[in-house]
Amino acid sequence: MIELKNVSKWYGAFRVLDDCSLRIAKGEVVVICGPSGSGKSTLIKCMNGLEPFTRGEVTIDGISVGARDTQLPKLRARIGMVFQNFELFPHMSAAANITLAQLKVLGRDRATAQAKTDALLARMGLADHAAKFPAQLSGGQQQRVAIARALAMDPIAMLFDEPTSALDPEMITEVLDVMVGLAEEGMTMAVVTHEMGFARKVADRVVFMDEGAIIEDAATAAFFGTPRSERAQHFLSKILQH
Amino acid sequence: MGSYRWNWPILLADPYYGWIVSGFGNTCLIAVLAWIIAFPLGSAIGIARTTELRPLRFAGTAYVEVFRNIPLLAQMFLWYFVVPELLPQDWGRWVKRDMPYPQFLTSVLCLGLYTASRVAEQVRSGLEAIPRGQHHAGLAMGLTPAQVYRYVRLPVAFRIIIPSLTSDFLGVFKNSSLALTIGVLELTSQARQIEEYTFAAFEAFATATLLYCAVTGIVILAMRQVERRTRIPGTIAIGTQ
Amino acid sequence: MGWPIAARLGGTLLLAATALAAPASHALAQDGPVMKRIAETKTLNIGHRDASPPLSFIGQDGKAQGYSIDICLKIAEATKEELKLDKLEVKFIPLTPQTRIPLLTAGTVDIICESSTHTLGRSRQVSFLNTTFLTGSKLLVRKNSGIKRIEDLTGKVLVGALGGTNERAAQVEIDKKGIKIKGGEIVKVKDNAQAMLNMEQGRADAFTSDDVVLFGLASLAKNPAEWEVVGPYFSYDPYGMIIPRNNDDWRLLGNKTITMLVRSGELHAIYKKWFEPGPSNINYPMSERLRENLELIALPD
Amino acid sequence: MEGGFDFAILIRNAPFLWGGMVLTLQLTGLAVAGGLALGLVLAVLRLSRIPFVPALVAGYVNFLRSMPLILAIFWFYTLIPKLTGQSVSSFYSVLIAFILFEAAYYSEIIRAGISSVRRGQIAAALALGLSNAQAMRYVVLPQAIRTMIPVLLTQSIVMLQDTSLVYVVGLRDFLTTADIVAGRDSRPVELYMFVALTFLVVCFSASRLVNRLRRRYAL
Repeated sequence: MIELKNVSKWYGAFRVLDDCSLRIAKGEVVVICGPSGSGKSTLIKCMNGLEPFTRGEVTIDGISVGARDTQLPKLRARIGMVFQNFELFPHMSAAANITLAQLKVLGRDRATAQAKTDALLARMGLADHAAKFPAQLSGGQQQRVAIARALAMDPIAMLFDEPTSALDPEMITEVLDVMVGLAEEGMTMAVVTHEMGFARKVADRVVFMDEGAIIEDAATAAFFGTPRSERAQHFLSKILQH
Repeated sequence: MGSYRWNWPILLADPYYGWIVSGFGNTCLIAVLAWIIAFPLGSAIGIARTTELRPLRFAGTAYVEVFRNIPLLAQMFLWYFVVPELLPQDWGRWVKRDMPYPQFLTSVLCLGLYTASRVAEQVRSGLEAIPRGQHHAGLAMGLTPAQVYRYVRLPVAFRIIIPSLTSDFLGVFKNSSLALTIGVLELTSQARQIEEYTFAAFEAFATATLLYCAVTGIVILAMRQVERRTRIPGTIAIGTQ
Repeated sequence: MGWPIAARLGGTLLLAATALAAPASHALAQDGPVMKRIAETKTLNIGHRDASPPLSFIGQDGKAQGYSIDICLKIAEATKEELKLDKLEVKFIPLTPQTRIPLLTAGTVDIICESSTHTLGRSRQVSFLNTTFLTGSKLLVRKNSGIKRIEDLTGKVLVGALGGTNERAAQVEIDKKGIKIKGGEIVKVKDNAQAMLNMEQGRADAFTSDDVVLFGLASLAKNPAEWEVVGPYFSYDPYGMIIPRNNDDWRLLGNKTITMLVRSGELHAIYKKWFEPGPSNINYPMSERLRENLELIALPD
Repeated sequence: MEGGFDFAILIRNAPFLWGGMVLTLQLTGLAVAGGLALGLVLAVLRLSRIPFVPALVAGYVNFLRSMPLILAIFWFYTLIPKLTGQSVSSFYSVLIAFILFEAAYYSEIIRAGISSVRRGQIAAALALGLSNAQAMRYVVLPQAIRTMIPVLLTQSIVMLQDTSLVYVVGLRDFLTTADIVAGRDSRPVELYMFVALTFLVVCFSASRLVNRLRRRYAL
């Protein structure tokens, strides 16, 4: 479904991504981890064309992301994305955040969009917060609205870019629970995260990156059992210490 | 005040009262018309400077640099005395001879184009103050770049810059006093004219000053209301003191 | 036809001015602070204009000079004598139409020597010395424009310097005669130079100002032969030096000096120096009217 | 245009125009220095807790900011002799007007700069045992200056352009000298374009410099 072939990216002389190749099949959950600055976020943003890349190819459902004639907005509408800082639109209520793209991108009528929004908010346990503005919600609530906003587009896959790293500890679970639910429903997911518990529980594969390169790409059990690279071992020992 | 003889009633006498009223009217009219040019044009240029398209960005930057680095007074003279001379002869003649209200329209155009460069800078800084992630979030949902501007970035940017836009509007209002240099009878020049006729300098200029201050006060109060009404729930006010 | 009207008008105004002035100088004689200040500081501050040739302007040497300045220097001499000062320093302070009255009332200048018309309205704020120059509004036009008088301005653009008495007189005249000028209003620009630019660029067809000013500007134009000053006078503009009100001793001294200059013929010599043809080539011989007016103020001892 | 361009006129009048430029630069330099000094005082007073003083300063600042500069120049030109009873040359009266006027703008910039330093920074400095004054001197001001300098410079460039308004009191700045030549020789196209280009070059270079500073000191 999502396929990266030999993707490289430079900022001037600085190499951000180094010949990355990765396949995510339909229904697969892939966790991407690695030390900060390793290129994880850039990699995941290449998947829906938010970050242009210098070389290589990214395809979604066979459609090339980098090709000139690709209608990126159309393609992106089919891939949901959730950001580290939620990125809800501050001037719109929770409901309006979820409804916006349904109206403007999918062209749904207002009633249909509203019904979809209500259903998603209910599913996130946020039915009472529909009229609130992002600044009036807690971090965990905001991130759940953001997930609902992505799901409202009926995406074929979801990209998560460190969805819990800006959250207070007590709110991490409420977001992770939603993500676990999604994974269990069979959603195709690429997740950049340090939550190794989550990875263990739902990921099919774990990808480890360092210095812009994919160092390991292994089934979850194998990764946690015997990561082959020294760097991955070092990384795991650091974040699993506590 | 030495031998100065105060003569406030003179300002209510005919024709001076009428001069102040018409001068004040002209000042307001110039300011509003110039703003009608400056706001949309400045917004467009400000947006152009934040796009990914190089030629657009360059054009926007060039516009801003040219218009804000030449004194407004010099621009006034350029539009009035120089531009008609550089036009093809027939057009030049039309501008100089047949265009209605030549001084008034020239000053509106000049002020509008100058103020647009200031508005452009405000809009650009407003747009740049919005985290890049907002832009990404909009794109990730499938919105086109234009839609991201329309629904996400601009509504927030304009809210952020209400205070600075207010001061730019007040700027155009104050700067309209320069229209007197090419012969528009706005508030300052009417005050000057009254002074010239009656030698009641302090009365005339105090009245003009009070009118400027009054408008400034009213505009600031009105814009505070706008700011309050458009404030995003849950956020703290930006820029209000 | 303009001459008799102007002369009559002038006579009336002169009478009025004398009538106003006479009781003040006798019944309410007041010695103001100016003379005392001059005596104490041994300084006379003369206000002048930068560019009002040949009456009051800055010459090539960067110094204030002109017809009005020469008269004021004579007043300075008389002041030194009157106050029995060993020396009197004369300071020149440049003024603009916007600043002259405030600076006069503030005591920054003691006398304004330039080209101001004596009007009743202005007399509320300041005092004028006796009239030393007479002029009136006329029109400057291109020789080939066909404009010979103000009636020919129908559908034409008329320009004037903001705040001058000329522009107001022109307005009264076109209102009275029902002349429909282009745009419905006189174009008022910031100064004479700008008005001249409007003429040179063909934005305006006629420029109203005091004829002496128009002659001066035309003589300085790129091509002086292109221009002519036309029309009967449609305003009467007597020029006088301005001093602060309620300084009767100072005014008396000023007027006495002028009277003496007229009686001795010195004033006519000063006039000749600046106007016939004068440094700016204006060539504006003394009019009969001014000659008569000067005789009127040459009071006997 | 009739007769074509005559740019030699600029060379013929170079000394006269240069005199105007000198006045413009002198006025700008002195007004910036004086305005900054007074502006700093005003900003500190505005942020102080002395009773009534912040309100008074705010009143002063807002009053001047709501008036066109052209009116302010006129006012100071007439008021200073009234208040002091001294005759003051046009140059000094305009200089005082600019200093008082610009100080109102500078003080707002300085105040905003000081306020932009996060409260936590002061708390941290005090927690280290620094006195209030030391906290201001070593922690707040160095950070505030970084944010302030580009804005102050931008305002000074605006002020350089605003000097063109001194013609109302008969002073001959750069634009006014050009205006005089333009009127006298009827060459507005050459003269006004020359003025515009000169200001464009000077102010554009200055604003480039500001941008470089902004990048260098960006926090």
